Amino acid sequence: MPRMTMIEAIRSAMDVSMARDDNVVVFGEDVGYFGGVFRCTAGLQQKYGKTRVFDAPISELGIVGAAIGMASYGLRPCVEVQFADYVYPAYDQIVSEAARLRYRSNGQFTCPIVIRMPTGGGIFGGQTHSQSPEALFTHVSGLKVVVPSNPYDAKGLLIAAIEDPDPVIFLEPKRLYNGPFDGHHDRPVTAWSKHPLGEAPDDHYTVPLGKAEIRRQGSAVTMLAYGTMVYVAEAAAEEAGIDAEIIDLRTLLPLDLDTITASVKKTGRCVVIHEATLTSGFGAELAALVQEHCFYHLEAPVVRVAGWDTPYPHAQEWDYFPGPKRVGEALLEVMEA
Amino acid sequence: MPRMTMIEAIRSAMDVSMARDDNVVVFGEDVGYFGGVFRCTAGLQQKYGKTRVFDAPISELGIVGAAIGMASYGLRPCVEVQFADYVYPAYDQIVSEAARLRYRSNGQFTCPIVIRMPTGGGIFGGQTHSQSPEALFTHVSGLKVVVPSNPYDAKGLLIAAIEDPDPVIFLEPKRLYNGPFDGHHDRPVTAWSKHPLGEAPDDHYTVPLGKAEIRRQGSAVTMLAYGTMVYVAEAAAEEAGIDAEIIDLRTLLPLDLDTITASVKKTGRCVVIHEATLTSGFGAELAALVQEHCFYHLEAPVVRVAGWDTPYPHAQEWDYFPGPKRVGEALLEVMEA
Amino acid sequence: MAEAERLSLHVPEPEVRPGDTPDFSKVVIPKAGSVARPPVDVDPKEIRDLAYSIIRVLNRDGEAVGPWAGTLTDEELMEGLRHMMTLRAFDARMQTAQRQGKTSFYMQHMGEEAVSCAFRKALQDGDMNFPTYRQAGLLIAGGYPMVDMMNQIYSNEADPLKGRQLPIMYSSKDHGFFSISGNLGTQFIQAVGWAMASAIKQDTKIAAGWIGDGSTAESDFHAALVFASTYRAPVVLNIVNNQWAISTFQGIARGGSGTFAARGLGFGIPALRVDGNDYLAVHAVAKWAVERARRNLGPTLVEYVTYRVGAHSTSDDPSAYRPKTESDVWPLGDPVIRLKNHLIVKGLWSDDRHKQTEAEILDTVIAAQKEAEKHGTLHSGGKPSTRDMFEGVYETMPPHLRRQRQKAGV
Amino acid sequence: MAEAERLSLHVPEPEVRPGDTPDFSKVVIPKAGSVARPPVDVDPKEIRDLAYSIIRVLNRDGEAVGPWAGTLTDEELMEGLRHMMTLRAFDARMQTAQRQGKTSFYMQHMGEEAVSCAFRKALQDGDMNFPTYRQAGLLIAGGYPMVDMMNQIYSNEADPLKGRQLPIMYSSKDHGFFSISGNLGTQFIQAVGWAMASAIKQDTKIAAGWIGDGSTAESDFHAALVFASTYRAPVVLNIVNNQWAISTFQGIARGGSGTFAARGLGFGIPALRVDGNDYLAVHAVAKWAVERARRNLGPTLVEYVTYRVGAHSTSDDPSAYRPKTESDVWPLGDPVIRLKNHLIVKGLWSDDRHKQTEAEILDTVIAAQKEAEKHGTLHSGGKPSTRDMFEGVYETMPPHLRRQRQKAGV
Ligand SMILES: Cc1ncc(C[n+]2csc(CCOP(=O)(O)OP(=O)(O)O)c2C)c(N)n1
Ligand SMILES: Cc1ncc(C[n+]2csc(CCOP(=O)(O)OP(=O)(O)O)c2C)c(N)n1
Ligand SMILES: [Mg+2]
Ligand SMILES: [Mg+2]
Repeated sequence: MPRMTMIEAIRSAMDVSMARDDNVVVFGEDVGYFGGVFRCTAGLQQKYGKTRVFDAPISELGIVGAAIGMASYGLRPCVEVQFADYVYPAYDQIVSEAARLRYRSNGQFTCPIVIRMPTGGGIFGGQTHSQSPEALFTHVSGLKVVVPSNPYDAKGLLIAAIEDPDPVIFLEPKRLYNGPFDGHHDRPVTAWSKHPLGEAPDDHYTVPLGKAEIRRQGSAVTMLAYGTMVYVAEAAAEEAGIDAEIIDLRTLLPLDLDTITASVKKTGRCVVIHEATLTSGFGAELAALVQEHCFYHLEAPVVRVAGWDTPYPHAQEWDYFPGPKRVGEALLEVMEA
Repeated sequence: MPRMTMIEAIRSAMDVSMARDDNVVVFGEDVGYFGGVFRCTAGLQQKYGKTRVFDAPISELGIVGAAIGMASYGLRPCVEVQFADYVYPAYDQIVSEAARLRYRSNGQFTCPIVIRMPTGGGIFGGQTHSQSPEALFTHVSGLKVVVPSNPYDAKGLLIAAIEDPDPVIFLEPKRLYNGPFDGHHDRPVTAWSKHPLGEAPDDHYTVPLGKAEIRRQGSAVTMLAYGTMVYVAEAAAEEAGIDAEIIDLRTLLPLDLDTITASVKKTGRCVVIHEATLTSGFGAELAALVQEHCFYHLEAPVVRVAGWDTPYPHAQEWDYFPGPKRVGEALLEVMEA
Repeated sequence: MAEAERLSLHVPEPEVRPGDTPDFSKVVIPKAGSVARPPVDVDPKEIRDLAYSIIRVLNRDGEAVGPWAGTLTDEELMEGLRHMMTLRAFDARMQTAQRQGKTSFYMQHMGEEAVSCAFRKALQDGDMNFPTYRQAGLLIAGGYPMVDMMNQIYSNEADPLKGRQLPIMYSSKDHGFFSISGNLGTQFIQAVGWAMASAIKQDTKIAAGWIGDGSTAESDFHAALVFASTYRAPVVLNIVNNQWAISTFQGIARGGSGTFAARGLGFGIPALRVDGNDYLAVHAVAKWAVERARRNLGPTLVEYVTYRVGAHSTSDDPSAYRPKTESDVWPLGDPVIRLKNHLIVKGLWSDDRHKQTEAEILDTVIAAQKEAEKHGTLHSGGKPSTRDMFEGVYETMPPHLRRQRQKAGV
Repeated sequence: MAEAERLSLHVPEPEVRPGDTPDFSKVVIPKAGSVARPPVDVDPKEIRDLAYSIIRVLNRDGEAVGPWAGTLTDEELMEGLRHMMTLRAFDARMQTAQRQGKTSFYMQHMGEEAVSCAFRKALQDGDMNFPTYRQAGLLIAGGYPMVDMMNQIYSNEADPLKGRQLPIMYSSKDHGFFSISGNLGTQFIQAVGWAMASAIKQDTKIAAGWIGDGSTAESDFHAALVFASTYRAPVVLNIVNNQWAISTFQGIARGGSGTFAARGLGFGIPALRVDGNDYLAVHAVAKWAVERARRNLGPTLVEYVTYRVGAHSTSDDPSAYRPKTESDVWPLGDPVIRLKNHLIVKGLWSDDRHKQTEAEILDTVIAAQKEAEKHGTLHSGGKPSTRDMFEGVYETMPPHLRRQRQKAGV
């Protein structure tokens, strides 16, 4: 199988989708001629022409609003917001319009759009290039929310998202674009070319939305993670020498609750990990669900490890980032409880 | 003590604040000459002049953005968003600007603004006059989030919010404006003039942000609620004949965790109630915190009763609304667990 | 620093308030027929003045005059009158139904009937409107059954939207009527997106966006103009300036620009103002703009100058913020009476015939209402089900919603 | 339906791309001195043409000509040159520092130095700028210590913003420089709000908003124009049109309007375009707009026509999307060279003196840099503390953050 970085996998997903379906269009800031600031759309305009792949004005509201109109016409827009930190101007269009269109029109109009955006920190991007706003979307009925953690999934999930009949928020952990990252920022990073999940077929396949994946089987504790945190979880478990079961959620909404509860009922312990700010983060929903569904199996409280409740700082990036050390401490905490 | 509806209490809070501090200004859609669609600002323009109380263009972004600029100059704007359902166009200004200004400028510029908005359902307002978006703000570090449940608190909390040095989201449960509402929509409602909490001093006082209030002492189960749901909780507990302790959170961020944990450690059981959609609602944070801090005292899983994960429907309002029946079932569920 | 050199805040105020004598003498109304009609492929630069004038066809004597006259046949004119009368009758019945508690909420069109009724006749089937809540004329003139509108208003068991949406927030794809959002402005950029899609697919259909004077302040308005201008989207962007936004007069949204149409100038988009109470003028301008879009010449911005005669909605009482008799002195008159007079002048109509038609229409509306009420009203009779509440959030119901539906016992 | 009648999407493209010969022959540049200077209390309607022209003072021969000339003394001109040279030297050093890993990110001003340096000199102390990331000239010309700028860029222990904010996102209230947001556009409406506050308090201070050509598409731009127009806020709204928004040419944001200044016309806001590479013209126009604001005559929209010579940021390589030599043929030349030549023509300056000044400035910048590096750079030396990360989210740290800080062990 061909090897791909996550960027190449995402590009390939759009390429495959555009080749199969004339209705797929791609636009966003700098995505046309230049191919996107992270190069995710490089070459697509040349291949599919500038009426299917084009630069948009710097208006996230306009990009999403226009995409909604296009989707209601019958297209399948896959648009890019340059950084997840810049999605807020489009928030009203997403929450009040895209998410509710099918419902309020009783299915007369639908909104099969994908909104791609780089998410997460770890690149010294400061407060405006590091945010993880997933929980601001998981509260919105009518949306789906996807966070891939590797090239194979990224491609398969993105194709599934483009083919999905409903709006999908597709968050791409930018720290993973070129290789898995375990949170040890002071150590060299492996490239995707050296990683088993850096392989993906060139052609069409999907990874279904709504299905988690067990990345590591284990019996001592269940670790729930997604995106970059999957690798941090792996590193923390290994370093702590704990036989953790690591679940990569992949889709946050709708959530694969069965896989989660089966695991926690087995292990009796659970650590939830995300980069976003702790309070009202998606970890809150996970902890609430786990204690509700696995209460009688739990031997310790569900512990959350997350970004602190501050804006994402620049200089203190690695103090903020919930790296293997903090995750490891949480593992010990639940194991000792 | 004078009797006030919640509308009068809110108006009085602004009146008292404007009289004490020249820097308090009030604006929003229809709030000037007309005094607001819910009449919360009626009479203020006449009293304080149209440069301190005025109508704004229909741009929630503009209202909040201008308020931020004014606050950075030194004013204390208290602005109205006509319905919480319409706050999203201002979401970027709130999240990216108001919430982070103090932090990113290291205190050179601050943002003492209050954004008032009617919230919640129960008035057949359909999907655009019924929403409870509090969880979209509790995830944002730098904001405070307040939801009063009665005239006395509304006035004291609003004065405290206006005097607070940081941005406050002030959500006014519109179903409570004229009287407490216990969720029995088919029964007559009492007016505030007949309710003990419908009394409030005419002059200045504050109810501190960040402090919950125990509305009913009890030993069997702790019910966490805010806004309209406080009365639903009371009705449900009474009808189920359960000796519940009912906590009115009043401020969601920062949260009064001490009061909550003390209660749950005492009762060993907890039901969390809100009108907003369940998934990633503020109840998730509450459940996560309670199980984390009271794990060894809990005799049953924390149960959440909330709006379903659909947009707020029109005809099915009372199927959607988490009324005393659903809350009562949850009480039995935790009691029997 | 001397007082004279101190700043002060300017807060615009309407000329009159309750208690004052209504006065529109400052509103400049050009004579009917006096504004030139440029070719549709005109360079927008050449017609900037149209953003500051008012295109009018019907004069005081009820004659159609000038270069914008003549876009409608006699039959079409009579049909137009019937549409406006129907909308007015419909409004009156539904307003009453709301007062009777048969629905939660209603919004009427009184005084603005010409705008949506005439515009619809300039479109073709397949074109798509992105309306606000005050363009039900698009449905009436587009042949959407009144009984379906009522079922939606009543949120009854036959409600095409299953009780999910507020009354009057209609949706009918087949009638070129996009689902109304309760959020102001959002649909304006969506109209542009729809039009871009039509252009991307090299289709022949065009879109129309709708927005109120007050709502032009919303961000979506700007996004719509930016995208429409950049991609030359085949869209007609309509601003219905009915002078009021709930209690707020148009000066608050308009600021110092003189007109709303002028907003288009900064985007190189042709901008026209038209007498919104003149069925013929509305149709002529709509036809011009639609033709521009259809010929791939790009977007047009149209401001309809009209007046909201009624309350904003059933929750509003305008006597609190404007003189009660203000609508009586509105200089552009009443659209129904003006078209009626024109037909009389043309010898096509009479007072008797008008009364008779009024009665016929009322019968039809009442018949539709009876039919609708068989299916229930908001608080009595047939209702959409609780299951309907859980359906349609997604195409396929995800597990968590299925669990919730079970919990709800449905 | 015939092909000819089918729609198609128009997607604007720049005239040239990498590999093509750069060509600005279509850019119309009026002669220096040719644009009239209206009184500041002119009726905005009278000067709509200024939105389509370019106000210029320095001609090809380095002379200051026309009605906009003469707003600066010889000393001020020499000071202006020094400011621009300082900003350029500062940029070069910091760009290199970023390449050396001393910071994460940098953005330079090359080619645009006149805009912010000259504008600052039209303001008074106490006025407030709401800048983007490409107006550091406001700080340099406003006397903010370079070493503080560097400390911020290095996120070191002396960083006035405690390492919390990205490099170059300065903030200095005392220097009339509002905290830069990384989010485009947001500050434009805030500037209007600040100005409204000044008017509400009957103060004498005015505000200036700043935005890039590309960012005018954002919603906040619209909100700013609406509010400024309605409340006649004492604010100068500046659009820096440097032709590019990262890889996107200005035609994508501008659409069919011809100029960005034209956006003001639909709001009745006077809109001026000015040669952004002409220090004298920038100062003259800024002074005019500032005086309007100060005299309570309301907002002015100014478009600075300039060119982004460098990359967008240290993360960007423009050779991927525009001809490498495009900046060489930019018809408005280089602001530093143009002012230098003017001073030489005036007999105030010489090539030698220029070189000498350049060397002096470099010394000063290097000295500041050494001083700053004593306090550390991003990855070595002194750092803001982890405690600093937890402080300042609120005025008083709430309990949950205190718990988190304890958990972090600081
Ligand atoms: C985003 C948003 N903000 C506020 C409102 C509340 N609201 C409903 S109608 C209205 C006035 C609209 O005025 P205008 O655009 O002139 O339309 P008109 O009602 O006059 O037809 C307001 C403020 C809303 N529905 N959506
Ligand atoms: C809301 C938002 N969207 C996108 C970005 C990413 N971004 C940073 S700079 C830039 C281009 C801005 O261009 P322009 O406004 O012309 O300013 P210039 O860089 O040319 O000075 C973009 C798209 C952002 N910072 N904020
Ligand atoms: Mg209106
Ligand atoms: Mg630019």
